[in-house]
Amino acid sequence: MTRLYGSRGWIALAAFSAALLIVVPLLALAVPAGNPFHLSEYWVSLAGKFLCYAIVALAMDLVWGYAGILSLGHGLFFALGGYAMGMYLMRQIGLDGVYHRPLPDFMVFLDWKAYPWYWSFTDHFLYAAALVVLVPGLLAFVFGWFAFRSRIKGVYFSIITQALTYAAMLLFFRNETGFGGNNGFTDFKRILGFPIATLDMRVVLYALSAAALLGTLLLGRWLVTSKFGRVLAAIRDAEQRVMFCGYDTGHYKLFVWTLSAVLCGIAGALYVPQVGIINPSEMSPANSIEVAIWVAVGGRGTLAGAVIGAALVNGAKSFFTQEFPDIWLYFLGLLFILVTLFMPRGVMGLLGRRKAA
Amino acid sequence: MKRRTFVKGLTLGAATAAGGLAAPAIWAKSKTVKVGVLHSLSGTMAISETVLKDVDLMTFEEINRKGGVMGHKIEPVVVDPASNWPLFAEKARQLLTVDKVAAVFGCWTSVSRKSVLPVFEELNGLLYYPVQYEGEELSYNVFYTGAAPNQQAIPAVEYLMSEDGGGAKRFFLLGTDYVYPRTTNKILRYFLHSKGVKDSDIAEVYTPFGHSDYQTIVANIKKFAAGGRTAVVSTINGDSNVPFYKELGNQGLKATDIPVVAFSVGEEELRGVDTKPLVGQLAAWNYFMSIKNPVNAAWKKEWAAYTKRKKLPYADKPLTNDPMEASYIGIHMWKQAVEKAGTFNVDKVIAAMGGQQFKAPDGFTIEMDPHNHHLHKPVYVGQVRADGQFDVVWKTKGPIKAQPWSPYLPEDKGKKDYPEKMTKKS
Amino acid sequence: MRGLVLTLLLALAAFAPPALALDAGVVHKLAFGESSSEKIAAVNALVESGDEQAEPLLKALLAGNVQTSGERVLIVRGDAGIDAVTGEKVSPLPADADNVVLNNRVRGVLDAAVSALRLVSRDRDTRLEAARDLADDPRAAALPIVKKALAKETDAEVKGVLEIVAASIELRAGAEAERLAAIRTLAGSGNPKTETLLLPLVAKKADGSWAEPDAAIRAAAQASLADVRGRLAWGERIGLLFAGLSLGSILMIAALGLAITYGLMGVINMAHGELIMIGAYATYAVQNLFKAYAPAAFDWYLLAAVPAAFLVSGAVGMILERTVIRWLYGRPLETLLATWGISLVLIQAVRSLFGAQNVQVDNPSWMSGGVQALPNLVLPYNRIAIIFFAAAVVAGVWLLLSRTRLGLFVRGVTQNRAMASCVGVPTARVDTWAFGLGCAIAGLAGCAVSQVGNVGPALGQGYIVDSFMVVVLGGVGQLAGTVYAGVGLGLVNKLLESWSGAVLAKIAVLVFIIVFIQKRPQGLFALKGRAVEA
Amino acid sequence: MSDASVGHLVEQRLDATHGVVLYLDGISVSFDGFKALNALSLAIDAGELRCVIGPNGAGKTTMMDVITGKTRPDAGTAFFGQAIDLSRLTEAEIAQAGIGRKFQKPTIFEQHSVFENLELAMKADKRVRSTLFARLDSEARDRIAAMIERVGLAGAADRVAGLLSHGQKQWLEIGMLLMQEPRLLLLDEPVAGMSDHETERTAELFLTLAGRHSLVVVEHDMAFIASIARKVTVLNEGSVLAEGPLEAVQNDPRVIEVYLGR
Repeated sequence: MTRLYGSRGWIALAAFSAALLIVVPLLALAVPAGNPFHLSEYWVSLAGKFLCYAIVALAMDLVWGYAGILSLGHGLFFALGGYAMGMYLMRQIGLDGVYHRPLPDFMVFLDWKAYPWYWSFTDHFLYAAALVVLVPGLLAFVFGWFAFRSRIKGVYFSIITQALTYAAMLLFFRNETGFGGNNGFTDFKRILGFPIATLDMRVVLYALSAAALLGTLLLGRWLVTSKFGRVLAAIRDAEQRVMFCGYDTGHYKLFVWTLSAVLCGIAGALYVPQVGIINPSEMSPANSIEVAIWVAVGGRGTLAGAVIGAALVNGAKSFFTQEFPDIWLYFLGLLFILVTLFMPRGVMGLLGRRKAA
Repeated sequence: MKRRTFVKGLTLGAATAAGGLAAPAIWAKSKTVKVGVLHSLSGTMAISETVLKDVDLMTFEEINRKGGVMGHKIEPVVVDPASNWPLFAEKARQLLTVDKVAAVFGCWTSVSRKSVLPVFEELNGLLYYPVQYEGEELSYNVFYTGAAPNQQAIPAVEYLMSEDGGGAKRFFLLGTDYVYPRTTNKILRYFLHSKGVKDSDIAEVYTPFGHSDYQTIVANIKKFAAGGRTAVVSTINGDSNVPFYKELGNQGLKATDIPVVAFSVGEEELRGVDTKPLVGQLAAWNYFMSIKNPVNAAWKKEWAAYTKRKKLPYADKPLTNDPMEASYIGIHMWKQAVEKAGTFNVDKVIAAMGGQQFKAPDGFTIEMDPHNHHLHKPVYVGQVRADGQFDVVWKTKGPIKAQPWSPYLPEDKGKKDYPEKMTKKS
Repeated sequence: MRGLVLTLLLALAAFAPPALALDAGVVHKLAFGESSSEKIAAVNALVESGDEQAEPLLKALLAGNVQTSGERVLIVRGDAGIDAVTGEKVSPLPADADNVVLNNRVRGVLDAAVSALRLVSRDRDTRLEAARDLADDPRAAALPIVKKALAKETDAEVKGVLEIVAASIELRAGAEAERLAAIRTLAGSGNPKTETLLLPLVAKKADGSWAEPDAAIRAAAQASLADVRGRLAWGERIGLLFAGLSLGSILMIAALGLAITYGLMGVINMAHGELIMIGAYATYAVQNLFKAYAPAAFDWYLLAAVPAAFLVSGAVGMILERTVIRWLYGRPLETLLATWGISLVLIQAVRSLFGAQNVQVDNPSWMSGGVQALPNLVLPYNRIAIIFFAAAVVAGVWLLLSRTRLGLFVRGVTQNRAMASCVGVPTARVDTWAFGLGCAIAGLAGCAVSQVGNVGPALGQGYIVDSFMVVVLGGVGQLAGTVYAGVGLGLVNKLLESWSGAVLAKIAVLVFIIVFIQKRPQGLFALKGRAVEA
Repeated sequence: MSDASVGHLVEQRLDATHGVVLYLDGISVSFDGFKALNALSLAIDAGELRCVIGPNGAGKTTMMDVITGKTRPDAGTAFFGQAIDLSRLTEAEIAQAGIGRKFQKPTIFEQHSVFENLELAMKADKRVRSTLFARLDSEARDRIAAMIERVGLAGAADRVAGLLSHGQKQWLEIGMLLMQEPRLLLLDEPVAGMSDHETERTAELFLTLAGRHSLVVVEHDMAFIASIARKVTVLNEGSVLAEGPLEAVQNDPRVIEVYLGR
């Protein structure tokens, strides 16, 4: 039971990794444009975007599927990671902004003369990278510390996470907050000195996202197959009993909650350079609810399901918004309704692969 | 197991591609050209943008009826970026790389434009942006057919200060908290300073998106107005206007005491408002539906007919407004430019755009500036009528040149009046 | 400008002039004049002429009922017109008839002219209104006519206002005694404008010397200013309270339905906002029916709209319960996902049916405008109406749940489903009805918000988060809690907004909710004890 | 995550020298006015097997809630041994200190296998970090296997616990308690829903446990009580009504009044 996967699992995973890390880059770089097998930048960046979403879905599955904590605020941690990376990318624009000033354009237009304190050092990549992990992590830790200590459970917890992300969204909408207000950050020029808008850079970012996804998948798998994972599942099913067994359930929840937030932050950081914009609408409650829906569609408590769900829902979205721009919401809405009604265990349930936790 | 995940993702991708390519088989008919329409049909911005999508389609139809562009039939590719800014970027990239459209007509909010801008510059695409905006931007790949601040805000405030406008001495700048109101109000503040208005006589207030409770703010306006002849300059974003105006009316603020001039309120925005209490309130645009001239009459007729034919939801009350006119102009100027350049090649078309002229519904033959990618437009100040239309109470002599870089802003000093062509990657 | 008008009025009030036909030239200038000044001159000329024909023409102008056809100037009534010069009837209106457009300046002058005329009107309310208009903008020239009116005035309130007007005029010109008297009178005023009248008297010049040399007057002004400010402050405080109450009642009524579907039945109904929206659209539909078939009764369309909204949303709710929700009982988080899907579908459905634009919902005339509670405080009728409506709905729901059989069943089923079904309660049907009820109440909320906000497909999205906050804060399953939480949040929000601005206020409120839930994880009105953990 | 460790420190300090393992003094608890416990005082000796009976609502379960930290008393003190003030510890710490509890309704981890249920309950360092890297050594496996035997679930080790019969669930839960190696076991209606045979075996088990552990058994099944009882405490309206040997209690008029008078 301590093995991560059975042999078939390993084979599948290997094939999956190969597809992600070798086939796609090859199709994109080696195969000449015009060739039907060539993957254009559009597809690469689209796939990259999906991978980031998949990471968020995994993070969500850890807290919801295993620990039974439904967060309606994961979009916040995702966005925070994105903003941390965005700050670095803004710094990288240097003097190439519209106003050719050392400050980002939005600060120039707010008549700010210098960077506010919380922007300091963000021009160092490593510091920014640290922020990507620390900011969502710390926020989640503090929030979770109080929430779990006062035994907030179930829907109450969900609702206050929603309140949290909603409040953060309003805060970031304010221009005075110093994160570009409604527009957020955009028009990035380069990362680590390399121009950002090139096919090569896209493939690199894509590959990083793929690696991150695989890493998250293995980490998650390791967690849920460990005793820790079994305790989590036990908390989900009978928290009282776990307490009377001598486990401080609060600490377990706090740990997985914080970890999940950090994963979201990393996903956000990979997401921003690929889509080229980060702004407060990422924090809107609706986005966070969608994350939950990805997981539900794929199948809760099965890490693979989260990945499937994210790919499926977002794939459907991209497809419908172009094929049926006027009525695509019907399809999406019905998808959610039907899945919850007829596939309570999501796609994985259909595939009959759901192990008991 | 996981393999399937990805296969799923990719098959969907493939499907999308197929969809893109297959869509009314372009390769079969040779004499067609694809153009993109990039307006939100769902989400918060659908309220404003859906109608632009329809007016675009109508214009394409009209052009096709008259033989298309250089004999090419226009084939619109409509996508829904769903008021989701990253999705705007994704869709723009798709239109340019997958559908290979010759030009894109779209965007409303500044943030959506900012989000697609890098894509258009990277792939050297061509975007026509039909909405009045804050300026402070001038991209080689974009043509701005809406008003720059000096084509809307400044003339309107000058009017308010004039004797006819009520000789306002104090100004309450009220807006939704995003870049357009912020920049506009900033420019206005400098402008008012230049007219000798003191900061103590200027109030600047912002509300969040979708703000719907204006009780406190209207009360504050009253208080502020006690200090002397006051005018309110509203840059409130579309959806919040109804509650604001209802509150104004109900708290008994009359246009004769405290005139409100709005830059984002047109015929469409008033569609949802009971306008009786608003009679006399002001709006500044480059076009009003009520303008009387043959071109406008014909255009309005065409639109009404189109909405009927397509059974559009608003067919019973077909309205035209400024951004619709701007879209209409943009499409026609693109057609003319293509025909002048004799090709759909973006660089050649851009070169040919400068100096294009078009007899517009606003009653003037307006011209695309030879350099700065903006139109020369007339400015009208309209007064709300009980039926939700506007009476023009003031207008400029003729079209005025756009100043994307405001002469009033210190940071714009020394800005060139033509796009600094970005370093295109080979 | 107005000054001139008024002096002329004074003249005409002094000696009744013989009636003569309107001067065609003047009327022509009034209608076709190039500049505003020209038109204003014409207005004055008309007043000067003292012709009783002047008043109807001026009033028609203000109301925008004057049109021109060729050289003729017509006062329009319905589809007929009267030639302003000859007075002959023209019917039907000529095709080329075109409105006479006035800008705000000319309208202002017209206002003053007409209100001055109204100052000597027979109707008391007209006089009061006219007096108030003058109080907003007192001109020296008006003094004589005001004095005249004062002499004749019998009504106390009108008299009071006129005295203020007179005082504020005498304040500027006049001997010390008069000015002191004036200042004292002004102390009684609650008009925001008086503050600005008095301020200059206590202001210092740039060189630090007093603008007002006379110390006595300065002192008096100080005192009066204090009084006036005190009175204004009250207006503001009350206004703030009212605003909070109004917002609170809206939050409360929006959340009430959710308190049933979610609070009692445990369905995390993400489509709640859309049911509010449906209620609003139902109101819109009813309104249009009235416009089309019973324009006379338009003012009372809400009487029909309320039940309509109630039934439509309720029906939709029951259908949803039958088709979707009932399969998800006991799985609250699943209901969240399904209802989210439902909300997407509903939004798109409305968009396809009514279009993406907002639709226009008019307030009935008795609901537009407001009551002048204090000189600087107007309470809008529609908000007052909503407060009462909300209260009524709460009372109704309470009665329904506590007094009726359905209510009994609902409480029974929600407390112990198994037991309830054992004692023969038709749980399935009760669920349907209860859910329908919750949705129907959402419909009522929609009907209410259609009177203050805009009605569009996205309407619901604006309320869903707030509604959940209210229900959770109030304590799930506690209708009373929902009421207190709703009103409480409204008040807190408004109080904060008055000094921190809208955005920060909202943020503060959300943070407050988060912190509060830490202290009282079960909300305001929690059931303590063994039941909770079970 | 420090305070999770308190449990362990506490455990070394557990000092039952005076022979008293649990000491409740003047405990009062009330829910919205209703007094669930009213100045309840009770002492359990080391190794004692105490039966607690009483009509519904007498406060039996609330008493257990207080002892296990689920409910905080409004007044009174609860001591585990001489040194450990239960009112200052969390549920987890109390469990760590050596008090195990079995619920009225059997609560086990339905989604987990029998083996996993026992594994999770087994005495170990239960802090997050150590759980993350926890590995089962053979010795531990043997102990689990032995326990599976002992609670009569041989062969069901990999069965999903949710599929067990009611009686089996009761046994599994008892097994989980024993894996915690507690000093004091609180058992709320342990034989409810058990067959007579199972009940007998439970009685035997309890008798063997008594001595090494202290047991507090709450039951309605008088036959079962009779089969195990040495000392019986009768609760009524939140306080001790009578205490002593079964027959003495049974003949106590007040007890009879409480039971028969209603």
